[in-house]
Amino acid sequence: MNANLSLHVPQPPARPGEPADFSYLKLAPAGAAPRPLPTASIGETIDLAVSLIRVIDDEGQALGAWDPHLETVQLHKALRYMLVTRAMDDRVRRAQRGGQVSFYMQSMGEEAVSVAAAMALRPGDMLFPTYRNQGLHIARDRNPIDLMCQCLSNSHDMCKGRQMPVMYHWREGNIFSISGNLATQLPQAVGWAMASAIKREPHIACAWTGEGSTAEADFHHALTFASVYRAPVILNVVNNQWAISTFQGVAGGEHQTFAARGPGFGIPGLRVDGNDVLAVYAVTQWAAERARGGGGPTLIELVTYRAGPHSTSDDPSRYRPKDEWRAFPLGDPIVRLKNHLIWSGAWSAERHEALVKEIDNQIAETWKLAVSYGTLPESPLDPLTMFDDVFKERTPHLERQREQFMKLKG
Amino acid sequence: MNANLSLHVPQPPARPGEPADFSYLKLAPAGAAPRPLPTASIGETIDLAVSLIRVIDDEGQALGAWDPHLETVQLHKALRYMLVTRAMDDRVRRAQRGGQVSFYMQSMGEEAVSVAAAMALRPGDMLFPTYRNQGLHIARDRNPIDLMCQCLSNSHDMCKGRQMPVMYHWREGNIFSISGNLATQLPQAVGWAMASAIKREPHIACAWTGEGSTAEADFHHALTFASVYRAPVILNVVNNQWAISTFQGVAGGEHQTFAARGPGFGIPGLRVDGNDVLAVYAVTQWAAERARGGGGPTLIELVTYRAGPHSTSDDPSRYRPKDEWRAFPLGDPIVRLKNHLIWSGAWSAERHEALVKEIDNQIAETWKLAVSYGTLPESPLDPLTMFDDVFKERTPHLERQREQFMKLKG
Amino acid sequence: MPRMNMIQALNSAMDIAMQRDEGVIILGQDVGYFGGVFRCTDGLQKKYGEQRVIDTPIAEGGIIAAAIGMSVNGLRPVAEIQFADYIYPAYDQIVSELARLRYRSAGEFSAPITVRVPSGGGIRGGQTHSQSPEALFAHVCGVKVVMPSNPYDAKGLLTAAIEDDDPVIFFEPKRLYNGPFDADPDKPAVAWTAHSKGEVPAGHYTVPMGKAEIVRAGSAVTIITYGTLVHVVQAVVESTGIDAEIIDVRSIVPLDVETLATSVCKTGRCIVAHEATEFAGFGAELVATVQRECFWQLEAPIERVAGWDTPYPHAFEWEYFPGRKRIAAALEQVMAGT
Amino acid sequence: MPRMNMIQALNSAMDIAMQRDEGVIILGQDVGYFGGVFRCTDGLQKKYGEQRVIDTPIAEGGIIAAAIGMSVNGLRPVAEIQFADYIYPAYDQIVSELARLRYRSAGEFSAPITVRVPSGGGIRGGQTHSQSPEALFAHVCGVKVVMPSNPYDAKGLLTAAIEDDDPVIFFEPKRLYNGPFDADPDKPAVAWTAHSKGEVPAGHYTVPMGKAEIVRAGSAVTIITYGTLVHVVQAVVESTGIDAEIIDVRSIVPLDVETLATSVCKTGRCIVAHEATEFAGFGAELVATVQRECFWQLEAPIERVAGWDTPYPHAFEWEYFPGRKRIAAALEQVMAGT
Ligand SMILES: Cc1ncc(C[n+]2csc(CCOP(=O)(O)OP(=O)(O)O)c2C)c(N)n1
Ligand SMILES: Cc1ncc(C[n+]2csc(CCOP(=O)(O)OP(=O)(O)O)c2C)c(N)n1
Ligand SMILES: [Mg+2]
Ligand SMILES: [Mg+2]
Repeated sequence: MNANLSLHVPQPPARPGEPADFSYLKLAPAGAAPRPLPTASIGETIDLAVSLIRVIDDEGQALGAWDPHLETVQLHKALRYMLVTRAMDDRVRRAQRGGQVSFYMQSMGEEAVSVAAAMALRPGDMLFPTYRNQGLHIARDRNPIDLMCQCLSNSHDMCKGRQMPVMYHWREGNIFSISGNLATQLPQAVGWAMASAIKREPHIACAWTGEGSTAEADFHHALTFASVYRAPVILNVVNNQWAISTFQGVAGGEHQTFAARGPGFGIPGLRVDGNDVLAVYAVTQWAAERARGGGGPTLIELVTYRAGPHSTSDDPSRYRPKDEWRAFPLGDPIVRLKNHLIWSGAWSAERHEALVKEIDNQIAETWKLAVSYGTLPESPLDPLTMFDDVFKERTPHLERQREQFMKLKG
Repeated sequence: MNANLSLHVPQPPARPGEPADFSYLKLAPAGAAPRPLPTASIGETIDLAVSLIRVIDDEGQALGAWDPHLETVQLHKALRYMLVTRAMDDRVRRAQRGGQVSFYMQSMGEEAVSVAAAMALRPGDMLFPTYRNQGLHIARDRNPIDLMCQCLSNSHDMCKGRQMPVMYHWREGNIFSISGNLATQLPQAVGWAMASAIKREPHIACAWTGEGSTAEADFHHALTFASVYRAPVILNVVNNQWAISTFQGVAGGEHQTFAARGPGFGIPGLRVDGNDVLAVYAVTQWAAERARGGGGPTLIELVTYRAGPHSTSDDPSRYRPKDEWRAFPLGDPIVRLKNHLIWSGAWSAERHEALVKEIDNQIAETWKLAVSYGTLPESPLDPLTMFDDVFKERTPHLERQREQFMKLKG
Repeated sequence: MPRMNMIQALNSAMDIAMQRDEGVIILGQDVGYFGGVFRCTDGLQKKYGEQRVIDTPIAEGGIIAAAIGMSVNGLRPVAEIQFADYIYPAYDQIVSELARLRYRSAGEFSAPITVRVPSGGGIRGGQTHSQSPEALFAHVCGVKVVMPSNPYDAKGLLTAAIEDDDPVIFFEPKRLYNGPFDADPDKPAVAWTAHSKGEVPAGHYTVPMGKAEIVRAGSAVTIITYGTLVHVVQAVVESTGIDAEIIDVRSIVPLDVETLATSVCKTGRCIVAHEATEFAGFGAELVATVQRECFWQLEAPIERVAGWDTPYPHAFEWEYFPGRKRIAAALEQVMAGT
Repeated sequence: MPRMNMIQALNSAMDIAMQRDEGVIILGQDVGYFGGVFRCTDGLQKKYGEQRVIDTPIAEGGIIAAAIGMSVNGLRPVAEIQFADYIYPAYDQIVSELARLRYRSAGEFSAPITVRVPSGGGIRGGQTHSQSPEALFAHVCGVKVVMPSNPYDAKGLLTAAIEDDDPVIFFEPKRLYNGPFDADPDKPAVAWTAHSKGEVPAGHYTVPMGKAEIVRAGSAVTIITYGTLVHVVQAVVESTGIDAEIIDVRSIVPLDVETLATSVCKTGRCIVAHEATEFAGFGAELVATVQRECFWQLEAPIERVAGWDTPYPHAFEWEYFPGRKRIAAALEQVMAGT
């Protein structure tokens, strides 16, 4: 027996019934973090892996070297994208209760992570999302109806009914197909970026994963390959504090930040306020410039909070305090941007209210149209297509099974 | 087209025909590295991940805070263990040419890595070796004949003829079974250590891997689980500069040390002169003390050089300069210890020569005895045992196959 | 006797195993405080503490590797893989390590681990929450593979698996967690309380691995199946009135060839049915074995009914599922002997 | 016509593919400067540069993942896994990603990758350098699986695989790299130069996937096999004088059922032989399919000859290998119809 030893088990700061507590979260004031050049050496970036890059402060002011000085029209756009994302999330989430869709995963509270990054990148850059990045599609101006129809498995479903809701893809918009298997997209993004370098094309790749999923092998492979070949890729870890029921400490966030994994591979790691549109935009821009200039990969940790349940199958009140989100010190990304715009004089509470209403209406209309193409329980899709796309051409074997199926259907 | 981009491909410093060049290898003078307490915070250890802990200098002097001040009898032991390991390696390697064994992997040039670590640990500590750690067995006083007989697949083969040479194990000596699949032992070692903590036992686990193998998923899992549960485990990366034909840069060693992977997980990383018995002993002792005290895991990078071919199937003259080892700035671990002993007055060239001869004779004798138990081409083992140990008891299915086999053999 | 659904039966097996043997520990994603996404480990952390019911990082390979190390250090881990579809990151540790450790060390080391794997479809999970990959483990020598079809067997087999000194991959057809399922998704759900196999002893017992069960005796044809399809096949047999013998394989490795062969040699006709995809699925092994054992008794080719060789499509779940229509059609064909 | 061994034939296929299509690139462990541990990529880095023949870290999962990303970006990667026994760390990327990308994206994305995998035993490689895991891929819908048995097919099939728009797992029986092998390890090695299939066109050609080859026509019995055993079976047939039809499957997915069925329906007897372990191996699928297609013509049970269901033991390689004795015994049994 050794009294010193016992298995150390990471603990969340609070469980249901206890008051929310974010004292574990290392913060930093807006504007405090220095901004090295995108060509900086790893050494010059090392502190950024453990500090927190923030631009918008609690009053809505934009501060410091990381302020990307976006034009107002850009900020209005970002606000709209985030609101559309949230409204769509809310609409489809509710439809799950009604049985029109089987399942849903919302991104509430994390909209800035996707929207600001997409805006900081170029259309030719390839995005490798996880299931909570619907904002990427929205910020690349995809009509939300496309996403809705996928969730509904209806006649306009881009996945032809084959995939669970939210497993979108968009070839034309350069957004990769989402996998149900966590983290697999990260090393694929690195491979995509390697090909870009081999072809000497200016496009870079950008991938996202949840902090919980960094424990998967793919995260390691992504860092290794990105480091070895200095691939033009941005790897984003969305640290929303939770992975289903387990706290980010169980993923390895207790003793070190996730951004800090980068420097261990010679890759800059930037820890950023994920609810701060300006900060997310700025770090993405920095990393993109670095990659495009031949400087290789960047690892970005986005500190945010999963405001909703993990999915419609989840009940977070079983494992965390009900009001945790309200106590989250980095707030709500939409409110943060709204406040910044109001502070800068380019927005008002009234205009905001009007915009919310406009978007709500628009989403309601879009949803109506989407539903008119069918819903999961009454899917108009032809099940015969289930035998397609296993291979480019159906093999004789699949042909036989298809015939068997047709015969049986009568 | 983007002229800035092209795939970065790490280059070894020299290829066949070119002069050896180790200028890439960041060195440090012996005695220079500070030694924080084993209870140190991660921050206090951070520099040790990129510097180089050395004790024995080029003149054989032991210097600095890391000197473990071993008794002479211990040093004599270490020297003997290393010499036995090398002599055995040489004997079995030669036997492969004669066809008595099918294959061999020597540890020449890396003997200190195994021998010093084993000596710094306690008998109850569990070792998870890779295939180049034969020194662990030797330093735990295993009779080399056991290892020889395994290589020979003879009647004394601990593996009953089932395994290729060098895939040893030793339950009684607390040395785990070696896997042909790289790096798998690392997270297993962490699991073993977790169990030790759960049972509140004072034993720790210690594992080894080559630097090339750190690219495997298992390395990541080991670091993650070790970090999350603060497992009492030591993870060793033997950076012998090569993984078959690929230089350590291809494994991710170009932009950062391997020890530096540790701090990214909140795990101390120590980079050590792997050819310096005293330094290896000292860092292992430090890490063991830390683990036993509840301080959790340590990652150790041992800088050494694979002096021989990867295996008997390999021909390194195809991919690296022939004389690279001779140019290796950290020398030969046996010569280093010999010089240190001579410097300290506890050894002489004559005694050394006599010892080498004694061991050579002893190994020759042992080999003779080993061969008398059979060799691979004339293995005395009963092939019927091939159906055993798939499961604890043979299943009816294996029973049937075994009968079929017997019938056919007649 | 208490009545349990399959979740409760599994929970009870683990509870009793932990009570009887301090070395039994549980690890997996969300298995601890939360009690598992299917709630199979509900309450166990509270009862046995965080040192024995361990929430892990999301790394299936790490979970199995850590479990191997733990078992080498004397523990008896029960690892949960959240969905069978997510077992592949652990495949190397299972195939190259878990399955091979005893052999390669000539019996000196072994890893008595149970890997619990919720599997199968019918829950609108789409292609990444519906797979039945048992064939991918059946082909791997060194691991046992079982799949219960009801709460009684689930508890008994899980207890046997945990107590077994060999590694066991334990597939749990999740569509059966809450009740038997006859392949009609529109009918009101049936509960295990209404089923005789929902009677589960509260205490310790085992169902031995390596034994198939004759679920229904019959003389006209043998239907060999396991998992969710056991219930679908029963429904088909009831509705057609054909006097079929239904065998629940239960144990894929080791396989109870004797029970299968005795039955088919008696009936002379055979259907093999499983939910997994057909091509090179475990059904092929069943067919190959049965044709060898009963060739001279067979009066018709053995038919397979299985998942189509496509991923499990979300919207066409019931067109994909090898349901009653397909089983009935195969039955008709085998009875006609064409 | 030039004469090549299998290594040269594979090298030639890659050389020509790289010449014809700038998008073809090679990646894997030791494939670049060194030219591969089996020397299959010898000289290609020198010829096509480091941007197209890439030495990778030792991470099979990373290699396949990177290749997927590359292929999505328009390249056509040929990835080498150093030994089949080391493909498992890449299993998740192959099963969940490579095989499923086209389906899940309804055809918008796909990954036309060829994964070259030296496989099989007979080279004293023990349990981790001898495996034949083709069944573990045959069961995975969405990847094609092939295994040539000679230099001509190797080059033609590899060219077809690289040009194919679907992912292909390409098994190379490494015992055949340097010459055909009739299972007598003590005989002096035979070279491909002495074999008609060692005649390999210097230029571009393909052998289509999905087509089996009748290696020897016969009427008494059909022996279905592939890989190394093709040659062993030929030797047995020659020595016994039985008029067997020998079929080299070549393409495991898609499978050429027609050729198999036509032959067995004609001969009425069948043996399936492969080097992989028997239980739930690909032989089971062959048996299940053939018994379905030729039931009424079969005059004896179909026999399987395969690796024992144990790991490949180092010292007992030739007792393990499904060699001439075992094939001859099965032949005798099938001919006797017992
Ligand atoms: C390989 C794999 N293992 C397990 C799961 C089940 N699963 C789905 S989401 C999830 C939690 C992921 O957490 P995180 O990465 O933090 O992302 P978040 O949901 O917070 O956005 C788990 C365990 C999966 N989808 N894939
Ligand atoms: C999973 C796996 N992939 C590939 C191999 C083949 N292989 C054996 S040793 C080796 C090189 C390992 O290099 P390193 O880790 O640096 O160890 P070293 O040989 O230098 O001691 C490779 C690629 C293997 N054994 N296992
Ligand atoms: Mg999360
Ligand atoms: Mg090495």
